[in-house]
Amino acid sequence: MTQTRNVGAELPSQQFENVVIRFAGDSGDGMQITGSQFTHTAALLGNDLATFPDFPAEIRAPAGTQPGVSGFQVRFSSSDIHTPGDRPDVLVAMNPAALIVNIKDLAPGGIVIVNTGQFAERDVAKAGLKSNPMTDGTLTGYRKIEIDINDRVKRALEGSPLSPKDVQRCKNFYTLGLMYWLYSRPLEPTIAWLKDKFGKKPELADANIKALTAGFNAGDIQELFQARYEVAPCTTMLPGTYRNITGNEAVAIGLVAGAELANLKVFIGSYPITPATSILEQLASYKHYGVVSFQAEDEIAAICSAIGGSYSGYLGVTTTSGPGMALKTEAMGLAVSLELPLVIVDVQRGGPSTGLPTKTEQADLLQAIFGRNSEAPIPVIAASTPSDAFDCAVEACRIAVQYMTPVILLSDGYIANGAEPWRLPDVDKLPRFPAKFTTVAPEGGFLPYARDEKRARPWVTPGTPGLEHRIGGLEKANLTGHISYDPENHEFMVRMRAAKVAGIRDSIPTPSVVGDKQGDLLIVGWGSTYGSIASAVEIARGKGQRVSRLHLRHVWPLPAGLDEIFASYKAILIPEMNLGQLARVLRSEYQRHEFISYSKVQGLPFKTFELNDKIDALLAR
Amino acid sequence: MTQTRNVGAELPSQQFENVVIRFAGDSGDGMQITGSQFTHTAALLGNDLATFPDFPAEIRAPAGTQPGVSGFQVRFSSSDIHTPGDRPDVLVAMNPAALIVNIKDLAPGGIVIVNTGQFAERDVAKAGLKSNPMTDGTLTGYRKIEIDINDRVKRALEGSPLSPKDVQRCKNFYTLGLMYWLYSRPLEPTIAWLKDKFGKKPELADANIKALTAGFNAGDIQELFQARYEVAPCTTMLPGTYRNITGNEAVAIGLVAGAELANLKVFIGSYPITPATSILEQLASYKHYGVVSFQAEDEIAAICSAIGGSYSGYLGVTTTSGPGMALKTEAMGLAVSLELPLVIVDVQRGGPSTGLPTKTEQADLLQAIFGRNSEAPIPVIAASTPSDAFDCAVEACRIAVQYMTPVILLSDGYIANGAEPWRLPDVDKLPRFPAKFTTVAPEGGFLPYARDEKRARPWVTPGTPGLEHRIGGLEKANLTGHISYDPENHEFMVRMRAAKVAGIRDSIPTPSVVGDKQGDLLIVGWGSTYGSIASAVEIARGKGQRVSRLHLRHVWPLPAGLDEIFASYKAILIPEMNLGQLARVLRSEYQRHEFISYSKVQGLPFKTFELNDKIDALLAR
Amino acid sequence: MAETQALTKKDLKSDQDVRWCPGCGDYSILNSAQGVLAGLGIPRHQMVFVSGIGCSSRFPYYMNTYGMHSIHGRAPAFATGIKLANPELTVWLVTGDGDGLSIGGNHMAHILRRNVDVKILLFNNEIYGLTKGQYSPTSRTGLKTKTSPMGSVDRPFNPVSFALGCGATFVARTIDTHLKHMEATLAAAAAHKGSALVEIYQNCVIFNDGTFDAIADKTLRDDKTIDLEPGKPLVFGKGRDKGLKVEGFDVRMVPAESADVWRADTRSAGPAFVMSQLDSDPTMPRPIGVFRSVAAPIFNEGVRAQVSDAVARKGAGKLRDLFYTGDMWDVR
Amino acid sequence: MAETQALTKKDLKSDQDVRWCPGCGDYSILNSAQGVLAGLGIPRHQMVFVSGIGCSSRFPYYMNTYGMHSIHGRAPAFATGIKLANPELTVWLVTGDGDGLSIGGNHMAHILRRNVDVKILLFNNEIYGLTKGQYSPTSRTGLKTKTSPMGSVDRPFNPVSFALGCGATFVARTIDTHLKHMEATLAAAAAHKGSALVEIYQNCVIFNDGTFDAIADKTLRDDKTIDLEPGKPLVFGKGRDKGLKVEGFDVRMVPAESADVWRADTRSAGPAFVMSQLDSDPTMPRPIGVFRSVAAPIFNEGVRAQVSDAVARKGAGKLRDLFYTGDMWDVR
Ligand SMILES: Cc1ncc(C[n+]2csc(CCOP(=O)(O)OP(=O)(O)O)c2C)c(N)n1
Ligand SMILES: Cc1ncc(C[n+]2csc(CCOP(=O)(O)OP(=O)(O)O)c2C)c(N)n1
Ligand code: SF4
Ligand code: SF4
Ligand SMILES: [Mg+2]
Ligand SMILES: [Mg+2]
Repeated sequence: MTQTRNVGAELPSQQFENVVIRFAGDSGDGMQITGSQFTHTAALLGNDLATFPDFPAEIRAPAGTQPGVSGFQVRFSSSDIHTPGDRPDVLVAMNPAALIVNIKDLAPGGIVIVNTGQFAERDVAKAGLKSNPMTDGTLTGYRKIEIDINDRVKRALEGSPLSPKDVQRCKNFYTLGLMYWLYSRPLEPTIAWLKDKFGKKPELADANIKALTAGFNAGDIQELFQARYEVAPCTTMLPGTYRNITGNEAVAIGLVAGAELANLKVFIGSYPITPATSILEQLASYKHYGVVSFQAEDEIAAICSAIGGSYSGYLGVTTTSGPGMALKTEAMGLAVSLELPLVIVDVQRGGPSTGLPTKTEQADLLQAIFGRNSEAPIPVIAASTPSDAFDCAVEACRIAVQYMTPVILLSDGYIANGAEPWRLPDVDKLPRFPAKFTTVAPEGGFLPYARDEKRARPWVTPGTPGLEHRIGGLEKANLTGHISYDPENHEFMVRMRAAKVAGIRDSIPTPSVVGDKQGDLLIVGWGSTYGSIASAVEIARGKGQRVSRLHLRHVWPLPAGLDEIFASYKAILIPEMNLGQLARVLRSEYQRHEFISYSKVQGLPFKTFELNDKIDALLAR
Repeated sequence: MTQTRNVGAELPSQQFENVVIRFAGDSGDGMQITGSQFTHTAALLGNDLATFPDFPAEIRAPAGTQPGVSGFQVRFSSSDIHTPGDRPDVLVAMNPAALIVNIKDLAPGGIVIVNTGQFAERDVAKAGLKSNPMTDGTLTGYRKIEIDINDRVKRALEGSPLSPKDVQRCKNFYTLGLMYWLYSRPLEPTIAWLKDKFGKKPELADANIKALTAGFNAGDIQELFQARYEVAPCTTMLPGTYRNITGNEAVAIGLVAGAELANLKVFIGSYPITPATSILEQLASYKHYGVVSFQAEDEIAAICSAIGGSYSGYLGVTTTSGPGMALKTEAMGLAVSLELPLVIVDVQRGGPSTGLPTKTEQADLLQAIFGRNSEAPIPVIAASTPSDAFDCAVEACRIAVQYMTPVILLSDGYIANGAEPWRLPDVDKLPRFPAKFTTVAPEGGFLPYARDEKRARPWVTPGTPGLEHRIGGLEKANLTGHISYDPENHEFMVRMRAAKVAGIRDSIPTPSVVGDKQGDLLIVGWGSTYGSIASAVEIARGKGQRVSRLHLRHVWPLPAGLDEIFASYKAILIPEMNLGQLARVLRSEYQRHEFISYSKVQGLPFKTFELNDKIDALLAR
Repeated sequence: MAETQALTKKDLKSDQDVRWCPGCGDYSILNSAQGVLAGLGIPRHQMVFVSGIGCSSRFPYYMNTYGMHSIHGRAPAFATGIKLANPELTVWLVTGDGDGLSIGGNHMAHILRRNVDVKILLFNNEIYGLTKGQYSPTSRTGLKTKTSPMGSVDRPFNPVSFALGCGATFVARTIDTHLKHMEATLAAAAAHKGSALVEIYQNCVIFNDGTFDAIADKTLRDDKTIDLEPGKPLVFGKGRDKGLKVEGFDVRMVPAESADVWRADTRSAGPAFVMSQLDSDPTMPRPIGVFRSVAAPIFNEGVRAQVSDAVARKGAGKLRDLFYTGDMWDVR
Repeated sequence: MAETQALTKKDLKSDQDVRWCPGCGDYSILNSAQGVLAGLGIPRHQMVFVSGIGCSSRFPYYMNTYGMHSIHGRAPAFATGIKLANPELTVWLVTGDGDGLSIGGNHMAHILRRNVDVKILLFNNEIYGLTKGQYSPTSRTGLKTKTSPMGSVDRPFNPVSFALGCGATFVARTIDTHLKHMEATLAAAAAHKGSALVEIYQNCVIFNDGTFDAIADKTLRDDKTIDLEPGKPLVFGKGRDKGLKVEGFDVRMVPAESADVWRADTRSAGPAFVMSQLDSDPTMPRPIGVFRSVAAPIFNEGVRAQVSDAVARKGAGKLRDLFYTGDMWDVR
């Protein structure tokens, strides 16, 4: 029974512009795979998409409990979209815990598909509930579809060589098959994926394919639906070849690409930490790209080894999240003093301290810009979406190499784990910025702290004959780099380092405004608020509101031209997932403008409607 | 020959309001002792005073070289003074290196006393000089007094049981004696000190006393002077008992006092680092005050142990400087999350990185306020003078205990090593702020994250029966303190922590303005720029300029009332030994005012004249 | 309100749900620790559990005592502060191979060197559990994980050798599935005065399942391990027929009758170290039990004694004396 | 420009003035190192000296090679990065007892564990020199310093035991004033493939003068030390008449004729550790020389081999393949 049947052909087919589905189940239920397979198929069909995986707390909680719930939200669309959607239209709930944790997010009138096979009294109790949400009114106002998926999978896989436990593991593919039917999607991509994935265990591939097909073919369930749905391909996507990419993948690939564009190889020194770990993991698998990866004993050793790697002529990279970032502070100061290239990736998460390790936040901005002892300027750039993280990683490499400086690249948990289609770049069209190693002393002698037109000092790696010299963290005499305690030299060097970083501004464009060049409101964003802001501004403009937006990639130094742009709007709104950190920076830099800060610090991205409400309120002032 | 004679009695006696002397010699020459003895005697005579020791690089450089020069500047005065003086009136130079390093600072027409016994060709060469500064014009424009101190000491101590090397070690006391004569000071205090210090080695005490007296009595030298000088006691000093105190001593004493005022004992976990080390050293000697001191393996262990100490009911304290501060970043975040009292002392030094370890700077301000991952608010206060460091340490303890929060106390190298007279407080008049330990569950049950009117949570130490509970760095549910990943709770807690720290403002006074309540210029300072600003404003006002000043002790949160004050001046000037860090904070907080930043980043305090020049320029605009 | 009755295991269970993966070795350790602690005659409020970050480091939440879940690798420093400030407390520290030997290796080394009176449980699962399966400093060379796709090239630490190298005064090893042995070992640690490190072989069912099976499996462990019991002969095997004997610099397998008697309290930590090095010899049984247990000055006692001495000698410091000292002068 | 002629000591002196205190033991170490390095046949530009912070850590400035004076305690991490990125370089690391065993103890432990091919000189003066005299993790219990006015209550690390506990493949000890021995020891370290730790007893004339006199004094050292020379009998004394022999778990003093032959390359690090523990026995000579020297896989080689293997097996990665992979689709 791995053939699809044309069940429900009699049902009317409804067109939707976009749909949001959330798969929710126990950590062991495979919801992340279900979600990503659905995403993958939608991508192949040409939908635009955005996803939002929501992991449970780090430890696998006991099965069936609320802390053990794992969710994956996917939005697929026939038009351009920027967020995974404020509220799911469809919720798939594999057990009571999944239902109760997620139901409050479901759009009014939305469909909730419930696996009744997991709703025994015991299951309700495990979820910590007093009453069964199926019957206690929890689902009032929603369209409830009840299916005993446990039983159906069992029956679909009767005679399978798998153990009953393993049979039950196929539940997620049954569910996926059902959703494929509902949204008129083909099974082939997932079947191909299963065959590939379980190449060495064909009985597992078989079972999952059977479950998938059974879900697709389950005529009796489908009677419960009043229609099948279709979401046409997105026609506004730029032509090109696409693949889905998460932010962490994009950073990893971007770093390899950035290094190659500089004629370098990546040296990554890192220490695992949620949600940054997979960048290290991915780079560790790129050894054939010449990547040298080093899992250090801690974050301090990680960054120090990366500085050592740069000193030896690699592009040193270190990746981490907030608490690890804190630990790297001292070594960043040394990198500033040594003036060597270095890319520091901070995938922000909820804090302070250990905080909410699996949740997103944007609250490391001030730390990134100002959080070091003494005057230790470091440029900071921030990725706004998963695919943008690729461009930002390349840009970080460019700045690091051209300016001989550490660079901080900010991402966050939302970007790291979220996926979106990435239009693959044409390798030959990427800008190159080859590293210039000094290998012979120039006329007049070699000076380790001489500077080029970008104020960058020469990069000389050990092993270069005749240019032996010593560098360190004590203040250096201008040009010679010898230790110097001279007061005027110190001031000169402090200002030189500041000027070098400020000078990066000359190499970055003024960000463009989306919307009118003047108006009632400008929304200024940075980082992963991008999607919510873009959606909200589209909606606002659709309503005729004179709202524009501008998104900052370079948060330090800030690009030129902002002051003039800001002057063209009656009000400026800064939504941030922190208590107003960019707003603070902008206030101090552009004192003549008022910046209205709008904060949300919940470990979650802004909902589009939240921003639209704010916009409405501001314009009504 | 240990009797003073009335040599030079025939010379006229000139009165000076204040005098600045700089003793300079090789590291081994004992200039720090000479300077502090002179200071001590001046204090006993009732002069106001200020000192500025200037150490060489950390390692003892080879004798006679420029990097080995050690200096001690003392200013003593019959009127209120705030700085050790821009330029010495008298320079004592024990060798060519000391002469060349310091001569450029000497006031035009100033006296330079040179130990010719150390000016052989060899000595000149050791100092890295091509020609002898005694004869090559270096001293043109100064009054040069030549004395072969080496020889004079040798002769004065003829027959002493000391080795010739040890005899030469008495040179500094010979020099001191001479200066005592010149400024009409008594020898007794120093003789008493020597007797005490060398109690177990009377031959050393004897020799030094002989040298001291010989210097005082050396009639032939004294003929070289045209007058003796007198600096009358300072009459404007508040009545009371005084002693000299350095900033680091004041912090150590202040912490013990602050703890006692809270009915606590100090637990200090620290790791040595210049220029903070002596706070740990001093506290280690206060064991009879119940101080538990722990020299940890590094700065991280230091702060963590201090947090542990607070958890167990001590007042946890950790002391460090820039690079060590950087290392403590992660643990500070935990302290914010745990909401336990903790005092973190950062004695700032030149940076970035290892930088200029023995020089001063004010560039850790932004790090202190903003340099942590996520929203981790910590109040910051800054000492402005050595004696003010005492009050600030007490205030830091008050805030930590009353608000259950880590507090950062900023000092710097200039305050740490500089000394000034400290008017001893009346113990009974010091404000008390007893810590409240919760020992029984209140009505309704114990809630570790309930709050009092200051938003402080209860302090319960392990060992309290019945209140067992767990705390940690993961986000906590309001009230119960259990782990919580709930989005709204997170936002609530983030805002609660911010509100708690912002609320400290309610317990601090609006700083008072010195000068007119409105005018052309307000100078706003923080930290060790105090003395220079106070002097400059006095001078400016003396010239009739409408300049006032305001000094911030609480730099975060900022006190109430500033906005109104700022509005009363045509311009606001912020002098800082950094690139404008307070100015940045003020700009973002008080957007409607213009703040003119004036930076000096040379590892040295502002000279008064530099500020006056700046004031003149601004008022001339 | 002080608890006077003896505690039961249940008294030590907190109200929080235990959230380790089903089958995780951490459960049995928690259970054993609760049992052993209940029997110590110490009231709950005098106990503090301190941990870093990792699956294992969630431990304090499950103990109905005082507890601090601190930051990654730093638990020894917190524990030191806690114990110095209140030496009356019974302080236990829970850590993992990553927390305690990777990022926290230095603090571990120093707490052992100083001999702070803290009991340390090192859950060694040879993997980073909480971050989902990267190799750790105790992972075997060649282990393939997400960060070592071609196999780890790191040489692992031997935690027992490491602790001995730091001068630890009590070092033991036990196995999560060997309940009786674990309880005896934890009890011995609890009885020790000074730092006590117990390495616990702990199975991570998710990311490193079965890594200790070859020695810890119930059917094998009698033959594959040797229990170091101070004062008892070095005998092992199902039939307790085999023994170990030290000859020159070598340890040899001998009939049980010829086995040496184990001593864990020699001046030199050499014997314990020699035993710990058997780990790398596949022909030898893996030593578990008490490698070392020796009396030495206790850090917290030394520190507090100086405070008391100073008070005794100088009198309890008065604030006035703190201010009014040295060279003073009066201005009127 | 490559230097083809043999180097002289002078070639290795940089143009910077050496700024240690007159009489500091660091001078002779610098001198010996320059001598040994000059003789290695390695061109200057292939040498890198890395250090942390401390008096000792100023070392790189005085070497006319490449050098990095990094931050306190972290030199092993920098050195690891340098060596991994360019395995051709000869990397030496200079550290102190504070830099290398206090703040930097963990990095020290891990570089030794991994066996990164870096030569490490640990200047042990049992004090923090640069910060002007506080006790260090190797200071003897009871030492009075500014931070331990009543005497330190810390138990000191034994750096050799520590290194052995970390699994170090080469561990040796020498003395600043024993020039011949120092040069031989540094040469042995240089010849070792993998991490080599040399503890050097170094006199700090200012803050801890004479701390090693009782064993290092020229008139005493023949009787108070024993030189561990691999392959040679464990003999010592002015008349080379005394020897050491291992019996069971004990080491005994015996006539030279009965002395054991020293082996530093046994499978187990036990023998080396046993020797290191003699330090705490005042009746025994203090071992210097080579405690351990054993071949083991070298970390940097392992890491680089995986890179080469990956390239060999998959072909050198092309950017296009990095992008165009996995599930792609076209939009037209
Ligand atoms: C400063 C910091 N770095 C990294 C992490 C991420 N992290 C959490 S636990 C852990 C390792 C856990 O391994 P282990 O100590 O062996 O504990 P287990 O989970 O295996 O019990 C890491 C790397 C963190 N929380 N904090
Ligand atoms: C992060 C940091 N903490 C502290 C210091 C201060 N510090 C510099 S060197 C040193 C200890 C030096 O001792 P050691 O390593 O034994 O070197 P020695 O001076 O004795 O050669 C300390 C504590 C620093 N520079 N950086
Ligand atoms: S991941 Fe491993 S160590 Fe962590 S709870 Fe699960 S089984 Fe236990
Ligand atoms: S302080 Fe000690 S270690 Fe440092 S240079 Fe001077 S003598 Fe050498
Ligand atoms: Mg582990
Ligand atoms: Mg030292």
